[in-house]
Amino acid sequence: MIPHLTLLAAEETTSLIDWWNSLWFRPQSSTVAGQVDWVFNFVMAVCIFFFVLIVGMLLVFLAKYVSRPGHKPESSPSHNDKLEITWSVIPLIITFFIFYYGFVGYLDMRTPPDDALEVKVVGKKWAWSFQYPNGAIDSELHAPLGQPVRLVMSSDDVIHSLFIPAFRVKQDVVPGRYSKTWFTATKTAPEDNGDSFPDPDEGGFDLFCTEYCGTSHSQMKAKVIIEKSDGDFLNYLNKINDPRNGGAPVEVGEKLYNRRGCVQCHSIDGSAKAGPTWKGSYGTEAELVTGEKVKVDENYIRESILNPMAKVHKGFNPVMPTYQGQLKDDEIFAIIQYIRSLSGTAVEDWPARPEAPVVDPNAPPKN
Amino acid sequence: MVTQAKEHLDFHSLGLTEDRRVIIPEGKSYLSGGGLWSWVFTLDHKRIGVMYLASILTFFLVGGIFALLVRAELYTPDIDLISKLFGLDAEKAKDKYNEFFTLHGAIMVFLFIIPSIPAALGNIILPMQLGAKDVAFPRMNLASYHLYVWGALFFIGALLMTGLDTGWTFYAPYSTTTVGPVAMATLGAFILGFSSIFTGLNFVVTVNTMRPKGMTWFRMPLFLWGVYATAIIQILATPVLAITLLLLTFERVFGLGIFDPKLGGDPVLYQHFFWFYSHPAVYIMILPGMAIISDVIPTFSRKPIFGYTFIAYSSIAIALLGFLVWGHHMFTSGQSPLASVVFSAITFSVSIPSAIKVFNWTATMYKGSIHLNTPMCYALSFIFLFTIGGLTGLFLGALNVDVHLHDTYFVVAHFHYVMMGGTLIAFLAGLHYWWPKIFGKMYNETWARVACVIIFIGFNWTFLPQFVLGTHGMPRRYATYEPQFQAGHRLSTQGAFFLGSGLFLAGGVLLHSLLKGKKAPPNPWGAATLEWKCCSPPTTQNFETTPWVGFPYDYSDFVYDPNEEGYVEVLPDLARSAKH
Amino acid sequence: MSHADHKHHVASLPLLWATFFALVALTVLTVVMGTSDQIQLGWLDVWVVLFIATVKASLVALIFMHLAADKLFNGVVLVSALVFMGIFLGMCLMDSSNYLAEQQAYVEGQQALLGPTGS
Amino acid sequence: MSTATEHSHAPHAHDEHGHGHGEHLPFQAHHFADMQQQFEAGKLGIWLFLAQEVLFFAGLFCAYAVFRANHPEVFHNAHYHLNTLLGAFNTIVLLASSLAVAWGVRCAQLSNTKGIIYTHVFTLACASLFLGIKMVEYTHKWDEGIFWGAKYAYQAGAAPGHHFHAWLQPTMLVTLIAGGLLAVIGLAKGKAGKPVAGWTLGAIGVTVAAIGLGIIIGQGVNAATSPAAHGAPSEHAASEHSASSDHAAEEHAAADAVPTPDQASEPMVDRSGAATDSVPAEKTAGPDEAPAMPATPPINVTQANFFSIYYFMTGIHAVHIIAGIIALTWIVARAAANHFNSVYYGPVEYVGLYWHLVDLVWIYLFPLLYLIR
Repeated sequence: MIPHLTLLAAEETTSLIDWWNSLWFRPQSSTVAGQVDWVFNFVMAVCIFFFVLIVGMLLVFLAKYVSRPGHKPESSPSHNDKLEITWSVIPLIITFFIFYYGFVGYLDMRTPPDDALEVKVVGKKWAWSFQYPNGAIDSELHAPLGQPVRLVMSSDDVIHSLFIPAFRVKQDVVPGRYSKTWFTATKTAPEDNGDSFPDPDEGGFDLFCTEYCGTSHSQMKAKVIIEKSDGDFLNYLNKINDPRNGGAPVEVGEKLYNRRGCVQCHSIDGSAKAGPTWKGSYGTEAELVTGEKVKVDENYIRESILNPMAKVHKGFNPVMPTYQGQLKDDEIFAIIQYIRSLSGTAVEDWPARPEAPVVDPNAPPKN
Repeated sequence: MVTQAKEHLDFHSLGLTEDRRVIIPEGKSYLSGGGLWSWVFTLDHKRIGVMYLASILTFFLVGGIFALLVRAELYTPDIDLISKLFGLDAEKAKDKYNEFFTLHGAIMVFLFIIPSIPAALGNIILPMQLGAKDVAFPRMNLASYHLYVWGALFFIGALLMTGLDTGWTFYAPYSTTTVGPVAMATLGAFILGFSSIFTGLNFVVTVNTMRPKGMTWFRMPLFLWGVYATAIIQILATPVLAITLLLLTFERVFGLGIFDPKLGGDPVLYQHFFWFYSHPAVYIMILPGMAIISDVIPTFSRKPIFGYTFIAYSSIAIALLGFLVWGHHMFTSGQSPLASVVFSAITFSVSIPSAIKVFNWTATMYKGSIHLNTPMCYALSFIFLFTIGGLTGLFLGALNVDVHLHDTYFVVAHFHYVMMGGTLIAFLAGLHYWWPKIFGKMYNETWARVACVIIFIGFNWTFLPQFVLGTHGMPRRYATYEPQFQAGHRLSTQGAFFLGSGLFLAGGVLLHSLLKGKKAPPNPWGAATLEWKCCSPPTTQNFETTPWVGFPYDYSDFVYDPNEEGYVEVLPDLARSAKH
Repeated sequence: MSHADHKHHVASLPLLWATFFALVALTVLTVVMGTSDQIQLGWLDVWVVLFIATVKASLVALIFMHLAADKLFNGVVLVSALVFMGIFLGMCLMDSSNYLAEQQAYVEGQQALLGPTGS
Repeated sequence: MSTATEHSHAPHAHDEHGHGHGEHLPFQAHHFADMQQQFEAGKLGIWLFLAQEVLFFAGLFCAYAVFRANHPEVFHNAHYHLNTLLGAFNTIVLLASSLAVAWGVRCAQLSNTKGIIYTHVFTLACASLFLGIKMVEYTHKWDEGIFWGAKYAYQAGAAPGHHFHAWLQPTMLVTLIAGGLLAVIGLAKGKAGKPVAGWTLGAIGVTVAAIGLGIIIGQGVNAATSPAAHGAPSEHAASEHSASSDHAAEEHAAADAVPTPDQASEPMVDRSGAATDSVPAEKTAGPDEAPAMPATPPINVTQANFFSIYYFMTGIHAVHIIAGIIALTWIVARAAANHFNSVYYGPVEYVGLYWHLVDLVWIYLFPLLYLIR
């Protein structure tokens, strides 16, 4: 296809094009970026031609025919259908080409390859979260170099838009539906070289929200880290998949409380929500709907997370979903430690680990 | 200053006596007499137009102040100016910033640009160009202005309540969930919509039924063609905005569930509804601007407009094609790829009529005698700026490039080049062109031209850097930004203040002329359209007798009379009879 | 200018009555179409019902509103409004039916996520 | 300047109505050359206004079309809540009013002032009849908890305890009595030689009274088509304004009467939290609180969406009818003042055209809302 060929030739032969591109763009870092820049430059050439033509004629006419003593307007035809049709048809043909190249590039942008790695993206005021096939969630987007990545995006509140300038990729994230986009990174982001002048994309490609979404719209951004090899990516996934990398159990528990929906029903300030408050609950006696009493301890909490219907607290409806298969043992442990901390009970550090989990990045998502 | 020649009146060389001059009798100015109520409830299209003019200029000032505040805040990457200015913490200051750009956009679009040329200049000039005494429905015309005032009051109310932070587009579901007086602002826009519809309706009926004998469709001045095309859009597109905003208001207040996904609604449908109006609205803004330029360029080139019929048809073509391209605002918004492709293809077809106009304007100057009066300076800068604005539209029409550029500063720069470099500059051209007719005073040419040059430089200074910011990925509506973008933002902010000073200067020159200006002759520029065939300022009835209708761009009968410091029409018997 | 220029089309009374009865008959027809268990046209039904409505609307426009005898331009105004309405409806329908699957997938996906309680 | 004088007018500065041709008509505006031009201008104006109305309604039809095309089963099930007979009756009422208005224009063209008045008063009666029947339809649904969007609270078999239709009976009595009284006063004024005041009051009286008549007919048809009347305990009609204990039974009967196969399967989600203006948006959420669980469960399109569209479409249509009533009354008053004749009858035609458009919209609304297969 013409754009690709020209692009290749340009890369080989001249640095003028590089200079020109650096004037306008961040370095092309995805497979579609070259196409976008090619169409941009093609349109730019058309624009410069017409702009110079129009403004040039304007200036020439101005110089030649500006009114001055002794100068008179000369007669000339006030219409010329052939000329008019010419300057209607030629731009029409040119715009057809622009449309065609834009259209072809767009089809590529909207059609992810079948073997793409799927990452779920959730936008919420005002942060992004990325969920990998193994269920791990991070606030940065990591992807392996040269591997197609498909983003399946949804929003919890208003419309957001995911934009990675270096990849020339953008898609609105509309609440109430999935939006999809994809990219294949061809470069890793430049390292932070420590100089005072901020380069774009240093230490990870910029990812912006480009659909206005309220107060901190301008801070709803993330970094895209491209891992050099599949191995690096695997290591990353393993790292974030292990809750222990999040810090002390209490901190991890607090994050989980906010991220995994506990906050919807359980308060941490003693107030009543759909479920019992966590504040000061640890170690107390709870009365169940059956009338029997049970001590709120590690075992009771664990059972309530995995099988909420077994022992329902009196005064509350049995509405809690089970988290069986959705929370790892370490995560449940972390939540328990967090609940303990809310009751002033001493918290424990991570227990000794039996074996490290191994995760295949291409494994199907668990949920 | 450019030395300029006027075609001096030399009756003897024409072999004529002075009796052949068309004398325009002086009459009682429409401006004089009557108290406040005679203005508020006037049925005179010119008084209504002048009231519109005063209102829109006031709102331009308000919107401009918000623009400068926004630009000043963006001088540095952090949200510091607004926090310091209003003593707010960072979160509150960002909210404030969001309110500022919302008010800038909403006020400029709904209260300034849309009514600027049609409702203010159009109201004054359109009946006079038709040789008519008034528009077809003077009472409806007055109602249109009163509705405008009511709509504006709602907007101002929303402004005083603070917290309107949706952007001028009111996208659901943000607008249905945010705090702040959204319902008040949308109702204001709803009312303004009907004001716009009434104006458009009046213009179509006036042009259709009240053309004088001799003025066939293709002997109409191009300003009328442009305003007519605009009026078609106003009638057919604005009601869709009205129903959209009504639905949005009900969605917000009663929870209808048409647009809000939490209730089963569809936010993309809102965008379809909104842009079905708001894209044609772009042409409501630019078409009358093009129309003014089509009248100004031939007058100051002393040449008939080149390709009259092409320009006339291109206005109608733009108006009709403009209805088919709204989806190009939604290439990345979750619209289906099929719809995007269709809309992209049609979008390019709209660029052709615009290109035709630009080529024709340029060709009109060929072999002319170009008088660089202020309106012509604005017209030339219009061609320059609108060409940039129009050409950058090609980038945004190309599907894959638009995906990269959508919602970045490239778009901001593009539409400011079209809206401000196009419509505002054309509005200023028209204002300077008709100012002597409307108020009967001449302004200071030198200072008006200086203001024009400052505006031209300031404009490019402000918005050229934004193209580069956009291609580098600077998203719009950002209160804070990455330090890498600061260089561009700095330039842009400096330019904005330079531009602002130019606009203040232009305003000052015009206001000064009202107090100290020389009395204007009936026809200071030698234009051949009918509005110049009554005295300056006109009488309430406009014309003592219905003027003779000739081709609106035939300047051969207009010669400069140094005594009048303006042009007079000379009617040689032979020439006149030969024309029939 | 004399009164001869002011000639207006005056609709004849039998024509008005005939139109009215035709409209009532069509209304009865459409109600029968829409409620009868004998007549089931499946997907065609909505189009038949809309066709009948359009016939009725045309009768009202042409005869009651005098479009048949009126200036062409007034008819052009009405028809162009309908054409733009058609474009508006057509594009919105085409687009929304294309992304319907993404909406349904989301609803199903989210319900599955909440699934365990069986809500 | 021979041609210039040919179409120049007499100097208007001296005489506002001074025109080249000797027609001095009381209703000719000064800026029009003649009555013909004025009539053409007005007519084009009203047609453009109607074009505007078409696109105003286009938004609603578009919302309708999108929701119906994508969720046909929801719309099909929802339409069982509507009473087809009442809709059809209203269609015919509007068609009759359209005939009357067209007839009225004919009368005006023939300078038949009495004809204008009679046809327009009949039209007013039809308009109010329509609104009265609509009131019965609305209140009946509200009593079942069928509201729009977020407020939708219908549950088959349940009696949510609304008593909106308790207001119908008093409204009927008040409108009938007040309307009758106004009509009698109007008659007296007319007899006393004040035709304008007389006919205006009379027209308003007829308009008000026809609302009551509409309520009677609406309730009658409702009772006739409701299964409560066929066999079930027949206190239905009698219990309209009785003690609230009757309501539970009646609403139960009414609810059962509606064949809604999907009721059980329709998810009943608490929508009250979604009513928006009262809920402040979250303005402070730390970037760390990245969500994995949706804050609230997603809601698919349900009958609530159908009724949002139903109420909005019929509501906007009703607003147009009310505007039409005002315009028609204005025509009656002006006709009574003997303003209209074969030379000047523009306003009659313009209001007539507007009224036909209101009818046109209903011609589409009726099958689209009431006859969904």
